[in-house]
Amino acid sequence: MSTVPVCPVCDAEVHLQGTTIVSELVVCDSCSCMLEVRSLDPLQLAEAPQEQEDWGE
Amino acid sequence: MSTVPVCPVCDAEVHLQGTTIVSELVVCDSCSCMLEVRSLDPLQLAEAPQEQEDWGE
Amino acid sequence: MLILKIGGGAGINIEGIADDLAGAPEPAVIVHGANAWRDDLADRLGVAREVVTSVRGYDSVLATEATMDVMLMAYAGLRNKRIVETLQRRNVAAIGLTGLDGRLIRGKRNPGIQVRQGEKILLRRDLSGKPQGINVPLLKLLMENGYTPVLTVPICDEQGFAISADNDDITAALHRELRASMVVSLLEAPGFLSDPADPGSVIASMSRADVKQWEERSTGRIKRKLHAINGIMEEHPTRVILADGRTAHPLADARAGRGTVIA
Amino acid sequence: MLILKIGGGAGINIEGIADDLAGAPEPAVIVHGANAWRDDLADRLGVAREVVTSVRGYDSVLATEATMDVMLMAYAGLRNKRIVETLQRRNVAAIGLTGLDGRLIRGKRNPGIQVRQGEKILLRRDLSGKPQGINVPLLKLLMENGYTPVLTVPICDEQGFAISADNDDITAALHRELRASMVVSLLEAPGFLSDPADPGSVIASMSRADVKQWEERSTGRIKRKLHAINGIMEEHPTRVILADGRTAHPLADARAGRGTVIA
Repeated sequence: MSTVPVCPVCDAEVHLQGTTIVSELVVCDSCSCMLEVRSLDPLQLAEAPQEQEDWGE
Repeated sequence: MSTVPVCPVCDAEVHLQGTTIVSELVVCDSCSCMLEVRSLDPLQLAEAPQEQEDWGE
Repeated sequence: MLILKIGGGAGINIEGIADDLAGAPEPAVIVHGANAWRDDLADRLGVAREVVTSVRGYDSVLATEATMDVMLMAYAGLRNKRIVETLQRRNVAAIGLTGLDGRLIRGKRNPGIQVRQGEKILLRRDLSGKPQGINVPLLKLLMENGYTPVLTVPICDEQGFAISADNDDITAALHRELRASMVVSLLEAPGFLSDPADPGSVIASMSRADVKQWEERSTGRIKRKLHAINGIMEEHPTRVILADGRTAHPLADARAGRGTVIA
Repeated sequence: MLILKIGGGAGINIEGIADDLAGAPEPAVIVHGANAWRDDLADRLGVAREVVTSVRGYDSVLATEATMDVMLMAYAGLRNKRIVETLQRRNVAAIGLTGLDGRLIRGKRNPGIQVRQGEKILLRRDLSGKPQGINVPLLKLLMENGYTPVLTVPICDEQGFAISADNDDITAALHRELRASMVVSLLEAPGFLSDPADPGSVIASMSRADVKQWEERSTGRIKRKLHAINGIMEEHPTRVILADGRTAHPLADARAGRGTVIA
């Protein structure tokens, strides 16, 4: 990963392990927002949606 | 077959062979109408619908 | 106006329901399920159901493209049109529609389920959502012209995609905007059972407070059903009847209060 | 007003057609087939097709309860709703309906096919018929309120039963009562081919007399299609275009006269 990924919420650098996969949820160390790995190539991070009451289906 | 079947069009007696089956088309000997064997027990005869142009499907 | 929810089990007596509607016609919107037909079709086609367990321990069947195709065939195709046929055979002017048609039922896509995989947590998105709004003008247009809408999933998400939704949530969303004088839900049970294993444990009537208590004590599907009923009762209280959809005259029985009456 | 018939082959470019409709909206009624989806589903479910040969030598696939269920799932469920979804994704207010819904397309049950069995002749009845009338008020109600009806089989027989019918006959019946300014039929071919085996043999334009001659010279499905077009041209002449449904912009091409123009 050439460029260092930044948090879409607070712009701080986000340190991802080499084993990161798409759909993975990671926490931004600086603002502790939950981030979703939308794609790896190109690397795209997005704030994870707020979880709502989860009923199971 | 206890009662002798009659033609629904001209009321003449209709002579069916023992091998008659449901859906079979038979011709009334007296009025030569095409009759459909709707059921065997009870025996029901009906005038067969007029065939319309037949396209195959 | 009546909202009639018909369960998706194979034991439901649709002919009896149609006889009752034809016998005592009233403006009505029908919502129906088809889970029995879906499961049979998925088995016959070999379409696997992927169940995921959320980090909070709830199991969900993921709505994928493949399961959506099965849903379209079983709900919108087979069951919807056979119900319309059964009604048309009795001269009830039924018109079968999904929530996608004319954006009748607009919904919001679920945000995804957080699932543990090894020490990672993944967000599993799928094609399911919650109903948010009803195209009331279209429903009224049809009903004012004598038609009985027969509705089923899928519903329509913000971008016009077909998504699945829960029929109890759909029923509540319909009531919220149509303000039905009565909501009847026909099940494969004699009504609400205090002990789900004992068909004799039907609760004949429940107040709004009772429903709240039962929701807290229940789990899974029943909890969800009671949650939707609570939503109905909180916003626009009406007469809600849970009755047996397998009897000779399910709707007549429900109209006569045989089952669980919530008012 | 446009009547747009979309063929049931898998090669049809439904996204391109939807782009064209969204790009240049006009009041339209869509009729679509789904034979490719039906055949695939019948194979996967192991539903056999019973072909009978009439005493006059024509082959027909019998429409049985089992094949009707497959038709409901493939046409009214899967294909109809995926076409509605594709249109809704482009903000075309599509509403998917069969001829059964609201008795949109009323038909008469075929009298049955006379079939030789040994030295007997049997009358084989099935669930097929000919369209006889359209519920024009319902179609107009929807179109005047901005909706685009997306229609498919089954149609509705005299007693309210679901029966199958030929889409070319349905298109002709729709035109008879709606008097479309243009009828476009999108096929898996560049237009009408003088030699079915040669895609280069597209006839660019045909007069009404040409169509009659070609009907007499053709056999099977093509003869049937031309027979329906002749019916259209005899009763309410209009502009009929047979065009390729597989190109990038099938409807735009047809509107521009690329294909076979019959006028």
